Amino acid sequence: MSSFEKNFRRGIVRSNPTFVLMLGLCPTLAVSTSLDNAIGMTAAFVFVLVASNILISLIHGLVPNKVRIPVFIVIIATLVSIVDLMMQGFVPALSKSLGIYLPLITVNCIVLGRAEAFASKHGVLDSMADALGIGTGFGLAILLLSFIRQLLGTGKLDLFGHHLFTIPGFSENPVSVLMLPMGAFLVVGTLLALFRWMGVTKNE
Amino acid sequence: MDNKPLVLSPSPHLRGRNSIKRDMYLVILALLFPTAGAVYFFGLYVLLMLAVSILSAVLIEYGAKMMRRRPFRMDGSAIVTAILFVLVMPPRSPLWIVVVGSLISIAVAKEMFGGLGHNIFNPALAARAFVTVSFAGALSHWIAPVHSMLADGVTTATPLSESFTYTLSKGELYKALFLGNVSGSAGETSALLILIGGLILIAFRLIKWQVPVFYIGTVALLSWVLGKDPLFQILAGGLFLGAFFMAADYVTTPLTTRGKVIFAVGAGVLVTIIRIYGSMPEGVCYSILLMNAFTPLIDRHVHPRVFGMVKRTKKEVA
Amino acid sequence: MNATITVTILSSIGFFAGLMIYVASKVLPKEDESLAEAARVKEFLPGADCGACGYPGCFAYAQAVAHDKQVFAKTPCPILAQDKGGMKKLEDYLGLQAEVIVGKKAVVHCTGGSHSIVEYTGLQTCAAATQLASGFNECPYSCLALGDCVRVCPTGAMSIDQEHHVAVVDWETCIGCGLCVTACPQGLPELIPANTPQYVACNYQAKRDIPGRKRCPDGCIHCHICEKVSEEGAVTWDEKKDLPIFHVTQVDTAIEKCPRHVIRKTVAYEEKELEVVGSAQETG
Amino acid sequence: MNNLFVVFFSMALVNNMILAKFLGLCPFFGVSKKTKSAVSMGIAVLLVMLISSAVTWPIYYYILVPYGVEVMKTVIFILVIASLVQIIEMAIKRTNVTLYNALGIYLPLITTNCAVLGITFINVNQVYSFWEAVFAAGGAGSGFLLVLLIMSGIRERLEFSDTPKAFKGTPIAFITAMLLGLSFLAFKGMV
Amino acid sequence: MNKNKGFWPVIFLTLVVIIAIVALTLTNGITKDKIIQAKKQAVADMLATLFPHMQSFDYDKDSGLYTILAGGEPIGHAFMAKGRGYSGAIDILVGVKPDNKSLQGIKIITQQETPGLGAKIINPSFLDQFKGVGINEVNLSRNGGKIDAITGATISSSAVVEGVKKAIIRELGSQQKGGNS
Amino acid sequence: MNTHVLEVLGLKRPAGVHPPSSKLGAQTAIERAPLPETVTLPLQQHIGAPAKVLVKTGDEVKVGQVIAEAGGFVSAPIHATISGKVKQLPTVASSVTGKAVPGVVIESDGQDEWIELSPADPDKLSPSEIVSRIKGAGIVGMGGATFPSHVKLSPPPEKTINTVIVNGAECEPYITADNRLMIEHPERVLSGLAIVMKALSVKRAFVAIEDNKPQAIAKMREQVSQMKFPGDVNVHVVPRRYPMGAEKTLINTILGKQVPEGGLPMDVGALVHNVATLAAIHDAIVLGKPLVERVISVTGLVKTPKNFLARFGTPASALIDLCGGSDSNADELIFGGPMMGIAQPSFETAIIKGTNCILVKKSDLREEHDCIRCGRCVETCPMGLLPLQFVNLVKHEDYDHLINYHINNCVECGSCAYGCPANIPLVAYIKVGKLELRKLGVK
Ligand SMILES: Cc1cc2nc3c(=O)[nH]c(=O)nc-3n(C[C@H](O)[C@H](O)[C@H](O)COP(=O)(O)O)c2cc1C
Ligand SMILES: Cc1cc2nc3c(=O)[nH]c(=O)nc-3n(C[C@H](O)[C@H](O)[C@H](O)COP(=O)(O)O)c2cc1C
Ligand SMILES: Cc1cc2nc3c(=O)[nH]c(=O)nc-3n(C[C@H](O)[C@H](O)[C@H](O)COP(=O)(O)O)c2cc1C
Ligand SMILES: Cc1cc2nc3c(=O)[nH]c(=O)nc-3n(C[C@H](O)[C@H](O)[C@H](O)CO)c2cc1C
Ligand code: SF4
Ligand code: SF4
Ligand code: SF4
Ligand code: SF4
Ligand code: FES
Repeated sequence: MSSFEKNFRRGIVRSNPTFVLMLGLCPTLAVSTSLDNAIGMTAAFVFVLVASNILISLIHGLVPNKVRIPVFIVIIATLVSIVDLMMQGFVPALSKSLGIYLPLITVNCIVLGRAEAFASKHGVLDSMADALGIGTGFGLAILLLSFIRQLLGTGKLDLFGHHLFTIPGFSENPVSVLMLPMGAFLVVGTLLALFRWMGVTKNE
Repeated sequence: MDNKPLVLSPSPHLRGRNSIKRDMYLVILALLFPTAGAVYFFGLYVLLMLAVSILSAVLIEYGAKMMRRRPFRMDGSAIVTAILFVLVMPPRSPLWIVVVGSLISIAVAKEMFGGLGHNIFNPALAARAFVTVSFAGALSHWIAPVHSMLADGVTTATPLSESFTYTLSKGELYKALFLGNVSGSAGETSALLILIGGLILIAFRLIKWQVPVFYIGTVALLSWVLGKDPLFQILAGGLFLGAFFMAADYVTTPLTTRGKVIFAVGAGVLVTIIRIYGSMPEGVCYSILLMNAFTPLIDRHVHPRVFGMVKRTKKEVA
Repeated sequence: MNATITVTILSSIGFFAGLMIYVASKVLPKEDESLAEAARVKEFLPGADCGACGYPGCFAYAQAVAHDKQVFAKTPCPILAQDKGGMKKLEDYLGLQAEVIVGKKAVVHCTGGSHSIVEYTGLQTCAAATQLASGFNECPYSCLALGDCVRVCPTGAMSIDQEHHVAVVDWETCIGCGLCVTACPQGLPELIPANTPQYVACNYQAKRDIPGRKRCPDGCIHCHICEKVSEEGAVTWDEKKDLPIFHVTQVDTAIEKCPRHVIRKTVAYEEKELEVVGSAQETG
Repeated sequence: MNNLFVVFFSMALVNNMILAKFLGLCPFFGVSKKTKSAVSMGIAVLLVMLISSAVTWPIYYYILVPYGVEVMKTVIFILVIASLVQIIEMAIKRTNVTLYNALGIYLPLITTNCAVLGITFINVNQVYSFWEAVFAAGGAGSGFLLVLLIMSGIRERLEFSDTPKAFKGTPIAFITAMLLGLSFLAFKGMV
Repeated sequence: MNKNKGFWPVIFLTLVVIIAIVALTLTNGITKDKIIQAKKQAVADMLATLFPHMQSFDYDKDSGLYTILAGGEPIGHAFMAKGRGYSGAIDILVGVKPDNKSLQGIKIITQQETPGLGAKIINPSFLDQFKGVGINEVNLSRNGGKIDAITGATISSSAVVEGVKKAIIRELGSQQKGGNS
Repeated sequence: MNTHVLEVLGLKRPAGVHPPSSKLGAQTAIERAPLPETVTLPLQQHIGAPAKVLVKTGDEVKVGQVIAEAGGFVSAPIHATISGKVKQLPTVASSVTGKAVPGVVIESDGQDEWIELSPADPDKLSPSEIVSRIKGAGIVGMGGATFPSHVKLSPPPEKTINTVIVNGAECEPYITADNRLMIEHPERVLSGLAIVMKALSVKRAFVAIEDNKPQAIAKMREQVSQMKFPGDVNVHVVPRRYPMGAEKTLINTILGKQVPEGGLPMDVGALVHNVATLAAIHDAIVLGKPLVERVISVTGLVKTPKNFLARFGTPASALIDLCGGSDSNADELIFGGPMMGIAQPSFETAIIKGTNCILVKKSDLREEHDCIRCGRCVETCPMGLLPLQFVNLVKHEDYDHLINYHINNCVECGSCAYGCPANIPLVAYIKVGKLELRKLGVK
């Protein structure tokens, strides 16, 4: 396996940011109420992660230790702001429903964590692979969550305004608590246990 | 007599007659009173709810134990939870919601935490909170007591709801509230029957009298201070049921009597605040759940007075 | 024009932030170096926190080493000592050579021959059983096989032989940490030098209590034959326990002549000398 | 004065950072295993929130708004917070090692704690005055501390529980968070 | 030069910030108009749900009053209202007929009420009741008005009604006070 | 009565439990057991250093002859309890700790030949002479703890003892030995008390008896009024509640003072002695007899429960046979009462100085469940502890924290385990916890 592939794969299951590393939970849980949000968030997140990983792996040799964190975080914040502005301009509805969680990607532990732990120690290609892998892991997790929450929480499935699916009989009395924060905790907790039970991830 | 190997067991070699089963079946006995009241006031449908609740709770517990490869014991705790869950639900709750409630109470709030004795939150109340938030629409139908001699005096709204109005005199209203002739959750309306059940629990030393007294007392006092009718506040809603049966659950409340008093006072304050300032009409369920969350912290800091420690600490301070 | 002003003002915020960090790093006193060094040393350690080194945990050991490198030279971490590469790395880092000492391994001084005479129904741990009449076997010194030692063993070297009801040590995995020695309420495991070819699998401590010896069909009967048939000094007698002590010399005749066949061979018997590096620390 | 109290109360309980706003979840699940570290983390967050709010408010209203560059707020706020945290960490580390061990090791985590940047955004979005912003930060920080404390108490008790293997540790913490969130619904509508 | 020595870190950080700001300024330049337009479009879409024949609108910043135009003629006014619901603020758009005497209709912009209960305020069955109601008749039926509350969600229903009433007084009863939401 | 009201109101902690008292042999007079054919005497029958053996196999010994001398200050000599020949010096398991200890087996010659006794008039002895005679007689606490009595009677100079409490509570179910002793020999008990009061020049004493022993109370009252004590001696009736007889509880009940944690009764100016110990002190001084026998109840599932005066070293089986044998259901042999007594592995185990009761019973084994946090153990613990926390900590091998919960304050009374609905053997966990804590070197 090439190092690119290895670095890419790691983020999907073995170091899945949500289910294994338990990082970057806030946006994952907060916006996973609909598939639209999940997709929008993933796109923004992957862009920021990949771009910042590339930039940081390029310049890490130059960065003085003392201001390492501020420099990294300014770079990330700039990228986030760019995405934010773009979204506000071109997909305003999505931008509105992501709310403050979009600019908060800045402090998403995964982004800075990868910058610190990986990009600042590896070359450009490996960093990109790592970012893509982690991004995919993040995307899969948030999509899974939003799928479950939307389906059980509303009894139906919509995607960008198109109605996809309704569970007959269920949509009158869906488990609407799943759309609230507590619902996200319940789903994530149960999924975590389920993954461990199935042996996908390890017990503590 | 020498051939048989002797049993070597640790002391004490004498055990009392307490057992988990005995405790739980005594609680069930005490619960028979409010349960009978629920059936009398709200009809046989409540009996159906009870049957579904108990059956599903026991089956779910059995399933959970099998999945966890732990022995299943009919210790009665699931039955207590199931009965209490029905008693705090609207008397015409759909049966499927009752099943979901059992799932949440037994599977989530109890077994996921490790089963009897390990849960942090009161299973019955956790389930109630879950289903009322989730299926608020389906659970907002309250009915008037079917046997009410005073039914035309009160509306079908629950006493604490904003839309509750009555045409009775104050005294008659108190009487209706005390006997249970008002609408409300299945088992919460009759203060009298709950009191009888509660006294049974106290008589068998299953619960401490301090818990209901401080809980109800705090609500009365604080309501009075805040300008509400204290008698109405304690008789309306689920305060009695909560005080005698739920704030006194062993597993989810502090261990020591002093801790229990702190719990009761805290819950009393919370109920009053929620009722007066919050958007919920009733706060008993949430107040107990919140205090459940505080229980580990209370237990950490409130210990019994260790024999022989009184003087020591004083010396150490000096 | 306007853009220039904003850029200037905003970058001055950046400048100011940097300046503050700079000033802070200059004004504040220097941080303690030894902590950082200890953290670096710890990176080399296995991180098992087993305490075999005699310190409460790996970090405590690292602190001691950071303070005085000789600590490592004299008492190298016994777990690290099993790993040549890791050992080398830390030696290089510290720039010294650790002493090569014969390590220790645990043996259990019991054959499991004594039978249970009662129905023990207490807590299923050895410690609890000894709180009631030295356990439940006829021999009050015997292994209770409830596995307190197994539970503490960090490497899984200790296990219970279910057939004989006795704890047994796998020398390949035993790291000589001595945790089992402290854990056993009967005092059966003992750390012996890893090149000892044999040991006595009995702990019956009565002096000349021959009738008492009927309690176990396997145990040492204190007959001193092993001592007599072996060369001078190969077997010494522990007067307190009234049991033989074997040393590095191989005593084949004794093993053969022992009427109870209670002298057991170790791995070192076959391999003559086990090449082990490890701690010379006495534990327990 | 009354309003300040309402802002504080609302931020602490009704709109609790963790249970209602979904901010600061990583440290919430990461640092709530032991009460001692939970309290330290909570206090550290409270302090940083207070200082950041007090510093970012004037920057926003006296620099960003007058020059019409509100879009820069993400970059500038996080720069300020990151630098502040680093300075505080350095100061504690070098002056008081005991305090550092108790509190300082959590400081680097705070830079990436969404709750801190989140509260500065909330201050801006809610158009809070300076003192309101400070009280909001105090409320948010206290609410964070409170929930962290409760959670750590529960998790310490769960250590002794026969929790199913698959649920041990973080999964059961999530389930607990759900039930805690349900309980905190009690404060709904109280502002 | 050692990258960690001396004043260089400060300079470096400043440089990074300058680059960041320049990059952002450029992006802002590209997206600025787009964003303004998107915002305007959003408002227009929102207003169009109440006034299907709308062609354009005017906005008076001081009073917060939208004037809806079709063919240059005002076909109604609209303004925002805010109610305190069961679980937080409810933002409502209120449309009034050109004569300012009766409602064109209302629309819920944001709400966080309980799904299945309070959230029913977004259902047409509740909202349609407001169509054509005189501005003085906005009241729950139990208080003598024309609006029937949703059963089990009195708080949410009255939050909407009270919010609308307050906004009507603010905007139409005495139009001198400006405010926005 | 008054306290009962307070307890019901919850204003006073009703620590302790009320197990059924089952005093089967309460009306059976003390009977002298026939001499056993052999006796097995462990050389450690007391708390403290083991005694050092003085005899060899084959030696001829007489009753009362010292066969092992005290191994230190906190230790006591052991005397031959029958006359005959030393047959073996085996290792025996202590019936208290279970640890293997050296022992002496004596084969009876049937003669019961005593050494020459040296009686004395206590009024003529100085306090130090009294203490050294008590030491020489090998007297240890016979209430169960077997602490050498002479140590208790030699308080360090900075402590003053002003009250002696005679422990006749006998709070454990089944045991009737102290009760019979008080009924049949009140004069020996009170004479012993007078000697102790003289040795310590104490002017105040209480005879504590639980209210379920009206006969003993009457006898002791009568005897107190007959004897002329120089000080103030009172029979104090205490309510029946286990563990009333534990010295800390007793002192608290009578004097209203709590012995500080880790402290001794003398820290509150008190000395507690069991009635049997006092009777033995009387015998040692007035008759000059060393400690070779005691009153012991044999009870439970035996045909006729009885009280014997039996020599130490007598195997339990011999005494049980004298009671007509045990029931075929019986599968548990306990030395001591059912609450604190220790299960023995064999019917051949010999009785020692601290054995006040042989209880034969059917085991009551129950499956252990998880704790349901009912708080009963907390409520009943006389020492104000959190017993369930010990279980949690021991189960999770978190021994360091045990000390924060004051585990060493536990007297292992078993009240907690008695009432536990989850059938948790709390005392077993506590014992393991204390053991592990000792290993960690925490005192
Ligand atoms: C979990 C829960 C959620 C609720 N959500 C709402 C809500 O969103 N809107 C509302 O008006 N009432 C809600 N209620 C009901 C109110 O608390 C209150 O009972 C009701 O508004 C009283 O009005 P009624 O007279 O129509 O019953 C909720 C109750 C519960 C228990
Ligand atoms: C280590 C130890 C030292 C003791 N020292 C004294 C002492 O100096 N004086 C004394 O009067 N009692 C002393 N005692 C005896 C106790 O006060 C107590 O009588 C004895 O432990 C038996 O009491 P119990 O059966 O309630 O446990 C000591 C006990 C122990 C265990
Ligand atoms: C739980 C418990 C119960 C006790 N019950 C009695 C009892 O009923 N009678 C008694 O004489 N001693 C009892 N003791 C022993 C006393 O605490 C104390 O050791 C004894 O009275 C001291 O007297 P001694 O040294 O003469 O034996 C008990 C001890 C404990 C820990
Ligand atoms: C006095 C008493 C009160 C109880 N109260 C409740 C209760 O309020 N809710 C509940 O689910 N179970 C209750 N139980 C049953 C049991 O303790 C409960 O299911 C445990 O919380 C499950 O671990 C009670 C039991 C007793 C003995
Ligand atoms: S515990 Fe004993 S058997 Fe296990 S590694 Fe340590 S010394 Fe060896
Ligand atoms: S060696 Fe010791 S600890 Fe291990 S099982 Fe045997 S008795 Fe128990
Ligand atoms: S903890 Fe100890 S003192 Fe307390 S009741 Fe249990 S055995 Fe008795
Ligand atoms: S008595 Fe038993 S069940 Fe009750 S709290 Fe104590 S240990 Fe737990
Ligand atoms: S993403 Fe919010 S704290 Fe980590």
